Amino acid sequence: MTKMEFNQLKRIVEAVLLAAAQPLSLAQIGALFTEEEAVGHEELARVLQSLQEDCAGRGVELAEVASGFRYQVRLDVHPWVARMWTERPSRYSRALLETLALIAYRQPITRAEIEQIRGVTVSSNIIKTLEEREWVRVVGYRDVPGKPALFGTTRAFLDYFNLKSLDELPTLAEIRDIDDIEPQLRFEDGDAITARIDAGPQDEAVDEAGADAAPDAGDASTPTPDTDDAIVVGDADTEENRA
Amino acid sequence: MTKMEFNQLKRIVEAVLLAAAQPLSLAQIGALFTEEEAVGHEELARVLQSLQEDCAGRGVELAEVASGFRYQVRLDVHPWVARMWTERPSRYSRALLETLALIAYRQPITRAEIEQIRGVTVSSNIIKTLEEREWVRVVGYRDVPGKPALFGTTRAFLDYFNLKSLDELPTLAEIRDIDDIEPQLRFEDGDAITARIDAGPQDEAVDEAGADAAPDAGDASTPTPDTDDAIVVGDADTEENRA
Amino acid sequence: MSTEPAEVSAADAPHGVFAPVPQQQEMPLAVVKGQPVLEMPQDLYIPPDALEVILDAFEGPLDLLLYLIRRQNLDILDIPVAEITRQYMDYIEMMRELRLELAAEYLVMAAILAEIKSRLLLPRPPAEEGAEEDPRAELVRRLQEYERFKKAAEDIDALPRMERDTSPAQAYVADRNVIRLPPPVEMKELLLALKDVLRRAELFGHHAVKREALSVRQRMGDVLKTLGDGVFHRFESLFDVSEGRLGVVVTFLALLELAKEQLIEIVQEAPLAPIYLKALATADDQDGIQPTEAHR
Repeated sequence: MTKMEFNQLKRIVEAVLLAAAQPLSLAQIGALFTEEEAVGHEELARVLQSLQEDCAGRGVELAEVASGFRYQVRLDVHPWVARMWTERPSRYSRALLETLALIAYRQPITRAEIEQIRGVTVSSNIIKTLEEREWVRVVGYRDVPGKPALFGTTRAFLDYFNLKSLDELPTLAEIRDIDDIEPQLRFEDGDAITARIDAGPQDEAVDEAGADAAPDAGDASTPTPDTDDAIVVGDADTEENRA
Repeated sequence: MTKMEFNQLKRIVEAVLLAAAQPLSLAQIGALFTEEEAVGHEELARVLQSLQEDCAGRGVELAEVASGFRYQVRLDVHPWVARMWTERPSRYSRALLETLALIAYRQPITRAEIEQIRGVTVSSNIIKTLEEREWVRVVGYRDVPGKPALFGTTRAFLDYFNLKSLDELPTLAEIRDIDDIEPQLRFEDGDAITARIDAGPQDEAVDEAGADAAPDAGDASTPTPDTDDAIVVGDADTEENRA
Repeated sequence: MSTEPAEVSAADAPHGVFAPVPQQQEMPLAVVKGQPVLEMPQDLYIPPDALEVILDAFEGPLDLLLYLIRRQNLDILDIPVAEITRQYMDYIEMMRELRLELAAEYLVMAAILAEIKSRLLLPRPPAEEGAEEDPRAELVRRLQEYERFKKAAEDIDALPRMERDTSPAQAYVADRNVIRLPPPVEMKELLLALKDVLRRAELFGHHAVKREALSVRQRMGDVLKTLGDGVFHRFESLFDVSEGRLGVVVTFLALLELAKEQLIEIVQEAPLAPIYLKALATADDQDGIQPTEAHR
């Protein structure tokens, strides 16, 4: 190989920097070329400068940090990039939902009163979670020994559920008539809920792939004509397990 | 945030793709935007196309594989990138590649069916390696005694080999019917054959016969897949062990 | 770009003790003691270690057969069975003599070849000429089937692949911390939870049938919050006349309810004197010291 052209050098250096897991120094980049390729440090510096200029207006930049050069995501687009690592929310426990419901309908109410109605202890974590979410707050204290806190719901609670006031909460009579047959809302049926939650955007993609994986189109000599009957486990199941 | 400008969208998508550890589907990229940002899939597709065009002449390209889009080093500059790593990429034994090919083209397929076509036992190591690489997985079980597992390829397999779908696999050679040729049922005189064989491939008569043969007859006489690599003593063994 | 390692090509490979290089460009079959083996030796003498390598190089009897056929540029559809069988048997015999571990499949193939050969040798009645299937047909089919996947394996191996031919391009991201979103809750879930707990508490049957004045409860909370500072507030200050008559009534009911629940204290020192209210308990009330206020 003879002396390398500037543009070819640029292509290589860009690829090398984007494939490297960490920043590369001028010396490290230079070491990738043979003697015949004759790549000097001044030339490399010019290449790097040119690559930096190419990043103008783009979502990434070629930055020089202590240990060398690296491509990095520009700060102003980071918020979108960060959304990639948003964890899918889990599910609140039934105990939490019951506690929240009792606070909403029986406020102001103490923890002991909630426990009395529910018949079980209310964990501090539940109250803490509800307070952190700013759905409930302490509205006062009951004048009994220990001065227990009285909990009530907040404006944020009303806002989240699109209510103008607590008036708009369904009456208890209406609640009694709520149809709780819908499986995905039945709290007993934890699996159904999980399945619904899991059906995020990534699963769409998985389904697409399943369609792509059509076996052997156009090949007439498949030895397994009855595959449809023979396959016991469906595609979706395995995808699910892998996820 | 209101409707997003095309250029801003491009900056974000480029950054997102370069930040992601794996290919991203259109749906996955789309899910990063809020409703108010109003980023439609058609617009995203245009953005991706524009980003692809921007890669012209550069050292990286925006490739579309089975599970989505990813930036990757262009093949022609990869040799320099590879110099960064001391470890050589793994080579795969013929046994492994043949097994993989059978699963890819004939999926869903059982191990026994693979063995029938290859004429030899498929070692458990090969299946294990293929599964560990997440190139193949059990997609079901055939409803015959023993309920043998049916294997299929995964999206990771397509991604690894730069394929969008199984359709893009190289086409399989045709099977020719034996009836297509002049029936030569009479068993030739043994001596005559010997004479012909002894003449070797340089013999003109044989060359003519060679013209009838499959187009790849010329290089088919090497039993190794990597025709450009000699088999070093013990190489097959190590490949096998590694598999 | 001569970046690839130098390849040993058939042309410049030394060939001494082994058979002459065939015309077609054949890559070394094996390297034994540094010497490339370019062709399967034609005579019966094969160095033992070479044979081992050769045997390793074959992916089974079909592969060996294909090799024997392709080496001679023969059409797979028209195999000279007698000759191929003889060559095949030679290999098998050599392997046995060398006590190489021979996969059973090789012997099965030997039997198949012998059977085909014998069927071809048998004279067939002229009447059935053409009607009977060529005894080689099944073997030819298997050979072809194997060969197409052997080729497919080579094709797959030739596809540009990660690690060997390309690498993913990635940029550095300053902050890869995972964002955790709080779980979503639907109103219906909340109501079902309530329904459930009320059913358990058997509250439906007793006194929960009437429509609850929920706004009174909300106002109770609001009043308590106002009184949360622990000081006395004038009765009138708790009303907002802009809310109209209904608002006043709701506040009044809330005050009565709070008094009934002993959450507030209502004080009037003399008839028609100002009424003051204060919460009976507050957060900074734990030591029992009531804050004193001037306007009392």
